[in-house]
Amino acid sequence: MSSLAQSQLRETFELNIGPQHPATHGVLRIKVVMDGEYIDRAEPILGYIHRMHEKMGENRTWNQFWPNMGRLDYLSAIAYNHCYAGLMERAMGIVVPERAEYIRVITAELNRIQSHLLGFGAYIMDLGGFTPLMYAMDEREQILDLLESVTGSRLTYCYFRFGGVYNDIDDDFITGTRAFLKRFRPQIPMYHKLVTGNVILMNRLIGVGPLSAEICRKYGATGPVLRGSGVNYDIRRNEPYSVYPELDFDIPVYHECDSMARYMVRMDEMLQSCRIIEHALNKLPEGPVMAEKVPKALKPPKGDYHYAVEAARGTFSMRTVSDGTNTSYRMRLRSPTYSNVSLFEEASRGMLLSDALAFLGSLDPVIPEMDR
Amino acid sequence: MSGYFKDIITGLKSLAVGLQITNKEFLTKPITLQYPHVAVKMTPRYRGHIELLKDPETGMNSCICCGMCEKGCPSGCITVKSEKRPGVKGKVLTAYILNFTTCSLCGQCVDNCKPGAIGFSNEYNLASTRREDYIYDLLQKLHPEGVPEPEVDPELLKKELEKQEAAKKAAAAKKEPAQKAPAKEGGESKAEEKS
Amino acid sequence: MDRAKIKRELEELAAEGLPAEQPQEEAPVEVQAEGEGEDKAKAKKEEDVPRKNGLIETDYATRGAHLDVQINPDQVVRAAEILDSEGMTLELVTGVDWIKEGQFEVIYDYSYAGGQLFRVVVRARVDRNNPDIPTVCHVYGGANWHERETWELLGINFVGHPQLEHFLLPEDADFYPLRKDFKP
Amino acid sequence: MNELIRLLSYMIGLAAFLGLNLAYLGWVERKGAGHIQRRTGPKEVGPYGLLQPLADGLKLMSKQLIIPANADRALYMCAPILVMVPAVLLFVAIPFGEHLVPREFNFSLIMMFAFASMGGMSILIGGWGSGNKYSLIAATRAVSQNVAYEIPMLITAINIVLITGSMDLNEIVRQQGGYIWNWNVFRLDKSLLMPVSFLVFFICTLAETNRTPFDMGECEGELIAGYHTEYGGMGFGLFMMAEYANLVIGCSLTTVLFLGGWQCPLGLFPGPHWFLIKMYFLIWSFVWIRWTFPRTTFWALLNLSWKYLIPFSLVNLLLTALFIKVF
Repeated sequence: MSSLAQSQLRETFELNIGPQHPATHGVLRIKVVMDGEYIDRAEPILGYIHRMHEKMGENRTWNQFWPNMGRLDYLSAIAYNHCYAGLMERAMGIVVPERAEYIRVITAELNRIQSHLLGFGAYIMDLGGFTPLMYAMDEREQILDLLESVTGSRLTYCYFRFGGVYNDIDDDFITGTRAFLKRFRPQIPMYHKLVTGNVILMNRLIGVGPLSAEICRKYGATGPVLRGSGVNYDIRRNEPYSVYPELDFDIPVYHECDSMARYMVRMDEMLQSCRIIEHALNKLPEGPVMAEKVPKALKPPKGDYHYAVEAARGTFSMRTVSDGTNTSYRMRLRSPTYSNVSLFEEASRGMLLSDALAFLGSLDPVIPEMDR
Repeated sequence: MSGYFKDIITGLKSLAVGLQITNKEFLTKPITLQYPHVAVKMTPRYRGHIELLKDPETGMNSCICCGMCEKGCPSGCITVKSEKRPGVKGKVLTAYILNFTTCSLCGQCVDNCKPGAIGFSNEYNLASTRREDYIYDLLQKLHPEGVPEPEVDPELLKKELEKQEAAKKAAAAKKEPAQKAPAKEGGESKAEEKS
Repeated sequence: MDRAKIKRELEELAAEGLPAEQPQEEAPVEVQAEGEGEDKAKAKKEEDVPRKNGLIETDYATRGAHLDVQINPDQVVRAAEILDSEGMTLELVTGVDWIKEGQFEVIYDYSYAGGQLFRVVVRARVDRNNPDIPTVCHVYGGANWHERETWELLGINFVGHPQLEHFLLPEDADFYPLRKDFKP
Repeated sequence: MNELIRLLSYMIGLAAFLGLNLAYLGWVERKGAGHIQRRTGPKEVGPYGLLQPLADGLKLMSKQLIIPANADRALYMCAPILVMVPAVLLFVAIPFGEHLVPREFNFSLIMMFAFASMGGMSILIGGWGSGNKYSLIAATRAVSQNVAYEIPMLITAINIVLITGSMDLNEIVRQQGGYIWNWNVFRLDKSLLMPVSFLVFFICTLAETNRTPFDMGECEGELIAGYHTEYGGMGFGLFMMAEYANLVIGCSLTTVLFLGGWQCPLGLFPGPHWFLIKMYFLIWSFVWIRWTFPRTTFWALLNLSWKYLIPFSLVNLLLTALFIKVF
């Protein structure tokens, strides 16, 4: 903290960042007490698009809850699909055919690239550079087209089913994905040249928003935020699900703990996702894409179940309490940015306004997922 | 001090690299599609709103009016109206109303449909300023020129009529102890039919 | 992180919280989910009476957690301290309304980010009419928002929480939507 | 009488030049941004979207003027007008060609700087008068930025005065006649650091006109739209137009001081066309820079000024003085 902010002779004022603000990517409101250009206290206020998905889970049958999974984190909906499918398969003991698992992984990783691309573009736009967003959007459109051709929707996917996926992928999708990977790989060095290497951006990101591994642990931060703080934690490796153990990829970890590290983790993850997709496409087995004998009306045995996946922003986990009927007794959705943003209040104390917004952008919040 | 000049030089170099890239992009052709003039072809799996499918053999829908789509819908946006017609096997669909304002395109109805009577349409130009425009009768959409009458099976019709009469007679027989006259009438009609 | 140590300490903690008059009957139960018969017996037992305090080793493959501890509400802070000292992360806090038994269950999910796969569930039951439970905010800063949300949606009062204010719901909300007797 | 006709024709000519520039620089910027970003930019209104500025202007003029309840009415209303005044006034001294100068006088360089500072004041008035915290923060940022960048700019201008021995802009251009190495930017015989000096002046112009990467006044990622957050309709339009007017003036001044104004690089056919070519090239580079770089922070901006620009310009001034004294 600067001596200016610490001085006794200070006059503070309140500034409302949001709910409608270009830097908050949605309807997040941050009540900031400012001391000149320094932040004295910043309190995020949520709930502007709270939809009570958890109550919906109690009132709908297990199958009817599917469309909700696409509407939490609209940017990485497939990972959320994956979590719900995994949760119920764990509860019901359904064995998923291998081909379906590979398709799940391929689509989920495409979705992750897409999410990181938008995160990258929107982050740079927060910092005032508009052009990288458009380049990222260009690549992202390719992914959306691919996913649309297999899932039928562009954003709020409802593609997975208990025991498999809705429909099989075809050769067009496979060749299209390979062509995309070939096209996309050289783009990342271009982004690094245009954006990461830029001296202006480096000044804005390096050393801004330091987050120690300890504060991440205390606040339950996960995903690129945690990996940018030097902790090698990724559900795909640490708590392997689906066919991730059979695929080659590395977990990018940076030890700088600043906004640049978090940004770099996302950039590197895109390349790793490319690797996963390529490997999965090579290993893609033949076979059915739906498990046989999945009951239409699911009634998982009594008890509570937990399942976690690595979504684009961190650990997404679901805990459900079943009472043996066809609806859940209690459905709890643990969304990653909820925990990631909860440390903003503590970490942003004494920061400059522009740094704080750069820091907030590096947490990559998606508001519907926080508010649920 | 050496760091000072190094910073300047690397900084300026990084800026020049960025300018080079944008210049290159400036000289390449734009990739945007001019939407109202050019439109993308939708993929076959695109999920528009649901639609009733035409059975290629009969030219009719194959809905059996079981109401599974209605039950399975998370947001309750489907209403299936059906009635029993004389001489037609099963129920006849009279209206299939989809309230698209609440539909979330999840596909549960399509999953649940045993006869495969519904599927996703490829329509995406659905903008409108009025809410009522989103309440579709899918049966009307399937047959815009007018819903054809289902074929009447004469044998079935005959059987049904017989059944009806039998039921009437049974009902009349029940009432017999109270009123005798109607029973007589019933008896007469039966005799007529037999002759 | 030392799995055995965590297990031992949590077991002791759960045993501590048992009422003194019936020590034999309610000794810490340790059921390993192996056979189907055992599971069924357990399920039946659970159906009849609410679960007693104690530690259960659950099967990760079917439940998604390794240890499942039920303790008294006043012990959750100690449990959090034990798990904190071993480097565990508090992943979420949530509550369940068991309206038939007249109780709320508060669930704490702990995970470990250091490499090993280890998930611990800590649960505590509070009276539905008087739902007070101490906060773990000062141990885990991240519990702040989770507890606030649980208070808001279920009405469980986290004693000592710095800021129990409306968060997701509108500021004038006087209902608890996740309670089972909530009628919109 | 002759003088009156001359004045009138200059007024009309300047107004036309200015109006055309203000309208079509917006178009150039949008089109340029579009092509840089793999898009096409405006294309629907008229051929190549050429009627777009007209449509924009009509839309802005037809909008309702809303004065916020918190605003200081008088200041709020006069700020957009005040910001336009110096922008238009400064064209008086710019030599478009050897004989195409609205008003040639001895201290035109000083006059340029004097009136340019008025822009900062009107931004402050607008930001303060809006009664909005974002506007106020942005206004204070913009003013301190303007002040910080005027120092290296003035010092660099003194260089030119030392080299040419005149404060008359037209005289400065005249002295850069002949071949390209006579332009001030390449006058290595007067000071070895002249190209650096040009760069310093260029960066200062970028900062003075409040453009990305130095648009602290309106950094929309942080402060919504900065000092013109509360302005709508033509109030906003005037701020917008003043930005482009300042852009034209900044580029004209850079052209005059460093790039030889209306002089031809080869010494052939000097005239206004050379001035326009050079000026528009500079303007294009501004657009290019804007759509390539992210925004700096306010502190990095002041650091740049005090740690890099001012020392360099001071060293350059000393060097020039030394060269002039020795050779």
